[in-house]
Amino acid sequence: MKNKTVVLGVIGADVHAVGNRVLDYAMSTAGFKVINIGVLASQEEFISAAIETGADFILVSSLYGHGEIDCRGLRDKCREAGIGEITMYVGGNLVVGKQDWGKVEKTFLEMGFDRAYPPGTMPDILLEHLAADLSK
Amino acid sequence: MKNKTVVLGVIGADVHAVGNRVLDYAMSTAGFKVINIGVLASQEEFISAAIETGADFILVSSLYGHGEIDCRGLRDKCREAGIGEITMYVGGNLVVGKQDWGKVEKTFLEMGFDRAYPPGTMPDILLEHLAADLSK
Amino acid sequence: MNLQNKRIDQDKFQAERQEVLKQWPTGGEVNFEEAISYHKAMPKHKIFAEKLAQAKAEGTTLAQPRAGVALLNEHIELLRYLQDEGGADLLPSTIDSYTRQNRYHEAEKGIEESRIAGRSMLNGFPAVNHGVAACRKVVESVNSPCQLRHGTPDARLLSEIALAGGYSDNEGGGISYNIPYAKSVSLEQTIKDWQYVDRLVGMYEEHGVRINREPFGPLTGTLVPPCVSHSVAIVEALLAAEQGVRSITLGYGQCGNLIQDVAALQTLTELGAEYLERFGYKDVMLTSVFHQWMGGFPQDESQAFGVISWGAATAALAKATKVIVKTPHEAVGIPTKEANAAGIKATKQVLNMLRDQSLPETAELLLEKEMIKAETRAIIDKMLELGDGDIAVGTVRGFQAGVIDVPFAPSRHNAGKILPARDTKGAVRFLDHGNLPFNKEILEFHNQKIGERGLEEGRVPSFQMVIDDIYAIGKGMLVGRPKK
Amino acid sequence: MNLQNKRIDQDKFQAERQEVLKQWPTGGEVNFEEAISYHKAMPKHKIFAEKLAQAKAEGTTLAQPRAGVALLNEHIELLRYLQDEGGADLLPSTIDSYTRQNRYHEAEKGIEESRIAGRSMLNGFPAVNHGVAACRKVVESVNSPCQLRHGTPDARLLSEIALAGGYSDNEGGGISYNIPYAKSVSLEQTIKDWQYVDRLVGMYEEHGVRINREPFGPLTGTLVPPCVSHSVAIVEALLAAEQGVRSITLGYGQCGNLIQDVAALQTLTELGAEYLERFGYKDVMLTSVFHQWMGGFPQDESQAFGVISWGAATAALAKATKVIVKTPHEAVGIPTKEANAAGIKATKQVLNMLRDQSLPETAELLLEKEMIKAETRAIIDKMLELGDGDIAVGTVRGFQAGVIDVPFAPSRHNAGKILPARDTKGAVRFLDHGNLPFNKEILEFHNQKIGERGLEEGRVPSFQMVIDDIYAIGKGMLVGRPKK
Ligand code: B12
Ligand code: B12
Repeated sequence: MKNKTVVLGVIGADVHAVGNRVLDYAMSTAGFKVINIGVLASQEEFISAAIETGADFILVSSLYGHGEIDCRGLRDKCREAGIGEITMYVGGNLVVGKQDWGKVEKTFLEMGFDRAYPPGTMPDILLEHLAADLSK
Repeated sequence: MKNKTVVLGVIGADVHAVGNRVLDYAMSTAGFKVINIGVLASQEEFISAAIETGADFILVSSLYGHGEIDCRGLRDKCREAGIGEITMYVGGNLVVGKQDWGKVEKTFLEMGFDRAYPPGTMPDILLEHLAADLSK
Repeated sequence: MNLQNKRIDQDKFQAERQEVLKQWPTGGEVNFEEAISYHKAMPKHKIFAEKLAQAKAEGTTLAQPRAGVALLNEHIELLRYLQDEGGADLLPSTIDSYTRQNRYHEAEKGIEESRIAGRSMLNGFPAVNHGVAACRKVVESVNSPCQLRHGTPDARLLSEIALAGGYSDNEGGGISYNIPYAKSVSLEQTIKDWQYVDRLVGMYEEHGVRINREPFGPLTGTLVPPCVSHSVAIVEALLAAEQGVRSITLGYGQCGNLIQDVAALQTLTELGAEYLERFGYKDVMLTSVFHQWMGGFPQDESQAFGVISWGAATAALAKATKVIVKTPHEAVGIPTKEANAAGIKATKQVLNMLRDQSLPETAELLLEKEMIKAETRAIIDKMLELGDGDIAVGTVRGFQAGVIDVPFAPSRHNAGKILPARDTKGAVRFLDHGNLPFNKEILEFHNQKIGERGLEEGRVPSFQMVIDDIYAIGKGMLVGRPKK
Repeated sequence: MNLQNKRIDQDKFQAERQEVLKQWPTGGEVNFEEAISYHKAMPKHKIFAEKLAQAKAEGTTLAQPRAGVALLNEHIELLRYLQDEGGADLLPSTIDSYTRQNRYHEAEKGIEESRIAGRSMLNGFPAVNHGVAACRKVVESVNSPCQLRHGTPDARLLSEIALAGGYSDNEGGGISYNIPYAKSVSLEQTIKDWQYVDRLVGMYEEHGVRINREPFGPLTGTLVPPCVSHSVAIVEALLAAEQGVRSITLGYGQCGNLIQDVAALQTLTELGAEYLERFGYKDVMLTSVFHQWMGGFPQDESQAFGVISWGAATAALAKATKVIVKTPHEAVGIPTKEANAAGIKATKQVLNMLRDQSLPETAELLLEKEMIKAETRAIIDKMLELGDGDIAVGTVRGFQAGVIDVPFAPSRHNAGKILPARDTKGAVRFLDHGNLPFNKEILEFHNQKIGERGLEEGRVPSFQMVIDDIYAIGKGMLVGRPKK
C-alpha cells in the first residue's frame, strides 16, 4: 500500500468522529497516506483535497442519517473537477432509520460510489477492498 | 353470588397450582361456593364433582400447553352424564406456544366451552362474567 | 417406613432395574456396559461436569436455555439453533408433561398429533418414547453438553434411557420433582425412585463416567424463601452423595432483590459443602445454578427482556456457575426458537459485560447470609432430628410436620401453611412461617420486615398482599403495592 | 478576550436579541411577555422542574427517550406513542442536525423531501423552521413535560423559539454542545452564545417561570472518564447559575462498571453543590441524569436490550433523577416509534423492580468517589487558576492548555491528547492523561490500573487497546480483550 493516498472524511453536518479516527489509524498502520479532512466536510473539501494530493481514493463517511441528501451530486462534481474516475467508497449509517440494506446500497451505487458499506463495517474489510481495487 | 357453586380445577397432567389458588380465593371472597379439585384433574373428576355438588359452573384451567388435547370431548361427557347444559369456562395458557388468540378461542368455543380466556386473565374479569351469566 | 438414606445394594438395584426397563419397549435398548464406553468416547467439551468445572475455575457464568419439542428432527434443529444463533453454552432437553407423569401412551398420541398438525402438540421432548438411539442422535448433533430437564416424580426409566443416550447431566430429585410437580405421589416413593436414579449415576461414576446431578432449585418458582429451597437442595445433595453421585449443581430461583439473591447463591454452595462435609461425603464437586425469575412474567416482550436481563445481571454479580434463561414469550407460551435465542443473547450480553465485576461484601450482604444460614440449618437439623439422624426418613416426617414447607405447592404431602411476602425492598420474607422450626430471633426479623411493609402501605399484611406480590413482576413491579 | 463569567446586562442582551430573532422568519413569532403568561398557565405535571423535583424527593428514577422527526404531525404522533405505549415519564424533541448547525435552508429542504418521500429525511425535529405555534401544538398534544434536546453550538434562536413554544427544559451548554458537536467554532463564541441562552432562562426565572437546564453530560459518549465529563458539567452549571438559572440537571454517560458508574453519579451532584456553594449561588435545584451507554451498540436487538437493561439497572441503583433511554435499533438507525417504545418499556420494568433497592456503600465505592472528586477538583481548580478566577476565561485557556481534554472530540479547540482505556474490571481509566493537571497519587492510581490490564492480557497498553474497548460493547463485551 506504500505511497497510495486516500482522502477520508465525514460528510455534511455530521460530527461523528470516532469511526473516522479508527479508520485513519487502520489505514495509516496498513501503510496508506491518509488525508483526513475530518468531520463536517463538504463535497468541495473532499474534491479539492483529492486534487491537491493526487489521491487514489475518496472515502466518505456518513453516520448521522443525512447521507442521502449530503452525497448526491458528488460524482458529478468530481467529473467537473476532472477527477471523474476516482474510486469512491461510502459507509456508515447512511440513511435515516433501519432500512433494507440492499435498497440502500443500490441508492448509493447509483449515486456513483464504487462501494457502499452497511453500519458497523470493520476496518479490515475496507483494507481488503482497497487492496483488491488496487490490484485491478 | 350466595350459594352458587363452582367446580374449579386444572385439567390433565398439569400441575400449575398458583393461579388455581388465586382464583379459588377470589371466588370464595366473592361469595361463591368453590369446589376446588386442584391440579392433575381428569375430565371425569370435573364431572362427578359437578354432579355431586349440583354445581352451576365448571371452570377449567390449563396452563401447560396440552389444553387442546386434554379438553376435547368434555362437553360430550357432560351430556352423557346428564349435565350437558352446565356453563363451562376455560382459561390459562391453553395451547403450546404464542398463537393468535382469535383462533385459539374459536377452537375452544367449538369444543363446547361457553367462554375461553387468554393467558394472564385477572380474576375480576372472571367474576364479572360469572355475575353476567347468572343474571341471564 | 422401609426407607432410609443408605446406598441401594447391588442385587436389589439390578432386580428393580429389570422391572424398570420393561415399563416401555424402548427400555430394551439400554445396555449399561455399552453406554459406559459410549460416554468414555465423548470429547471433554461435551461433558457437563467438565464444562462446569472449567467455568467454576474461571469464575464465569454459563448460559443454558430450556427447550424441547415433540419430534426428533425438530428437537435437534431447535437445539442447533440455540447453540449457533443463541450462543447457548449448555444445552437442555426439556421433557413433555405426559412423559413426566409416565403417561407414555399419551405421549405417543402427542407425537402423532404433532406429526399431523405440523407443530409440536407436546410441551417438551418425549425422550422415553423416542428411545436411546434417538437421544444419541440429539447429543451427536450438537457441540455442547446436554442435560435432561424435566419434573418427573418417577424418572427411573427416563434417566436410564437418557443417560444411556449420552446425556451427561440430569435435573431433579425426590423432593424437588415431587412437591411442585405432583399431587398425591408419596415422598417415600419419589425419594426411593430418585435414590434409584442417583444410584444409577453413582454406577456411571464408579465406571469412570461422571454424570452431573442438579436438584431443581426453584420448586414452585413463586416467592420461595431461600431457606426453603436451600433446605430441599441440600437434602437432595446428601441423598445423591450417599448413592455415589460426585458432581452436583445446587439451584436457586431469583427472588428479585439483589442483596438477597447474591446472599442466597453464595450461602447455597457454602451450606452444601458444610453438610456434605458433616456427613463425610468427600470430593463432591459443587457448582451453582441461578434461575432467572421463575414466577409470572410480563406479557410485553420488551418488559420481559428487562426481567431476563436483571436476572442475568444478578447471576453474573453472584458469580453463579450457570444461569437458566427465560424468554420474551414466557408469559404466553412455549417460545419459538427465535424467542428462545433472543433470551440467551440478551443474557449473554449482560453476563459478558459483568464477567469481571462482582458485588462487594457489605454488612447488608453478610446479614442476609447469616439469616439464610440460620434458617436453613434450623430446618435441616430439625428434619435430621425427626429422622433420628436419617435425612431420608427426616424428610418424610419433616414434610408431615410442616417443618419444611413449600409455598403454593400442589402436593397433598406438603403442609402449605407458610405464606411468603416481600419486604419494603422486595426481599422475600415470611408473612406466616407455618410450622418452620425458627427461633425467636429469626421470627422477629421476619415480623419486623413484613411489619415495615404493612406500615409503608398502610394495610395489615394479609393474603391479598401475597397475591399482589404474585402478580407484581407480571405487572412491571417487584413489590405488589396496593393501587392508590 | 472580551469574555467573562458575568451576567449579561439587560440592554446588551435586548440589542443582541433583536438580531437573533431576525435570523429566520419564525423568530418574529417570539413574544416574551406573552410566553411568560403561556408558561404560567401550564399545569404542574407538564413542567419539567416540577416533575424532577418530585422524583428527587421520592427517590425514584424517571425515563426519557430521544425522539424527533421532520414533520409536525408525525412528530406529535411519535411523542404521543412514546407516552401512551412506551410509558415515557418525560418527553423530548430531538432536533435535526441541520438546525443544530443553523442551516435552516437545508432543514427546509429536508422538510420538503420528507413530505415527498413520505418518511423523515431528517434525523430530528426542525423546531426553528416549524416555529413557536408549532412547538406549542407539540407541547399541548402531550401530558408530560417536554425538553429540547439537540447539540447546537449556537442555540440562541432555537431556544428563543422552543421556550416561547412552551418547552420547559433545554439541554446543552457552551462546552458540551461545542467540543463534541463542532470542528472549528471557538469556545469564546459558544460560551457567549450559551450565556445568552442561560440569560434567557434566567429572565424566565425572574418572571416566575422555572425552565430547567441540562448540560450535555456524555460529551462524545465514548470512554469519557467521569472526571472529564464532571468538570464540563460543573463548569456549565456555574456559567448557567451566573446568568440566573436556578434549576439544573447534571448529566453523566454510563461507562459500564457498576461501582464506577454509581460513584460517578453520586459525586456529580455532590461536586456540583460544592462548587455552586463555593461561588455563592444559592438555592439552585440540582438533579441528575444518567445516560444509558452512549457509545457503539450491538446490532443484534436482543443484545441491545441487554445493554439497555443494564443501563437501567445502574441508573436505578445509583438513584439518578432520570435516565435517557436507548433503543434496540441504536446501532443501525433512528428508531421506529415501536423500537423506541420497546427501549422505554424494558427500562421501566427494571427501574420499577429496583426502585426500592440501592447499592450499599463500600470501601470500593468510597475509593472511586474519592478519586473522581480529586481528579475533578484538580481540573476545575486549574481552569479557575488559568482564568484568574473567571471560569469562562479559564475554560477557554484550559482547553488551549489541555488541562481539560475530551477523548475523540472533533473540535480543533480540544487538545485530543488523552487516551482512555478500561481496567481489568471495565472501569474507564487513563492510558494517557495528556496535560490533565493530576498529582502523582492520581497518576499512579491510573498507571497501576492500566498496568494490571496489560499484564492480564499480556500486551503493552496501546491505541489498539483503546480501539478494542471502543468496539467491545458492540461485540457483546465490556472490556476489549485481544482475540485469543
Ligand atoms: C457515539 C455516537 C454519537 C456521539 C458522537 C461523538 C463524536 N463527535 O464522535 C454523539 C453523542 C455526540 C452523537 C450525536 C449524534 N448522533 Co450519534 N451515535 C453515536 C453512536 C452511539 C456510536 C458511533 C460510534 O462512535 N461508533 C463507533 C465507531 C468505531 O463506529 P462507526 O462510527 O459506526 O464507524 C465504523 C463503521 O460505520 C465504518 N464506517 C464508517 N464510515 C465508513 C466509510 C467507509 C468507506 C467504510 C468502508 C466504513 C465506514 O467503519 C467505522 C469503524 O469501524 C451511534 C450508534 C451506534 N453505532 O451504536 C449513534 C448514531 C450514529 N448517532 C445518530 C444520531 C441521529 C445522532 C444525532 C443526530 C443525535 C440524535 N438525533 O440522536 C447527533 C448528531 C450530531 C451530528 N451533527 O452529527 C444515529 C444516526 C441515525 C441514522 N443514521 O439513522 C445513530 C446511528 C444512533 C441512532 N440509532 O439513532 N452520536
Ligand atoms: C410458575 C410456573 C411454573 C411452576 C409451577 C409451580 C406450581 N406447581 O404451581 C413450575 C416451575 C413447577 C412450572 C413447571 C412447568 N411449566 Co410452567 N410456568 C410457570 C409460570 C412462570 C407462572 C405461572 C403462574 O403461577 N402464574 C401466576 C398465576 C397467578 O397466573 P396463571 O397461572 O397464569 O393463572 C391466571 C390466569 O391464567 C387465569 N386463569 C387460569 N385458568 C383460568 C381459568 C378460567 C376459567 C379463567 C377465567 C381464568 C384462568 O387466572 C389466573 C389468575 O389470574 C408460567 C409462565 C408465566 N405465566 O409467566 C409458566 C408456564 C405456564 N409453564 C409452562 C410449562 C411448559 C411448564 C413445564 C411443562 C416445564 C417446561 N416445559 O418448561 C412444567 C409443567 C409441569 C406440569 N406437568 O404442569 C409454559 C406453558 C407453555 C404453553 N402453554 O405453551 C409457561 C406458559 C411458560 C412458557 N412460556 O413456556 N411452571
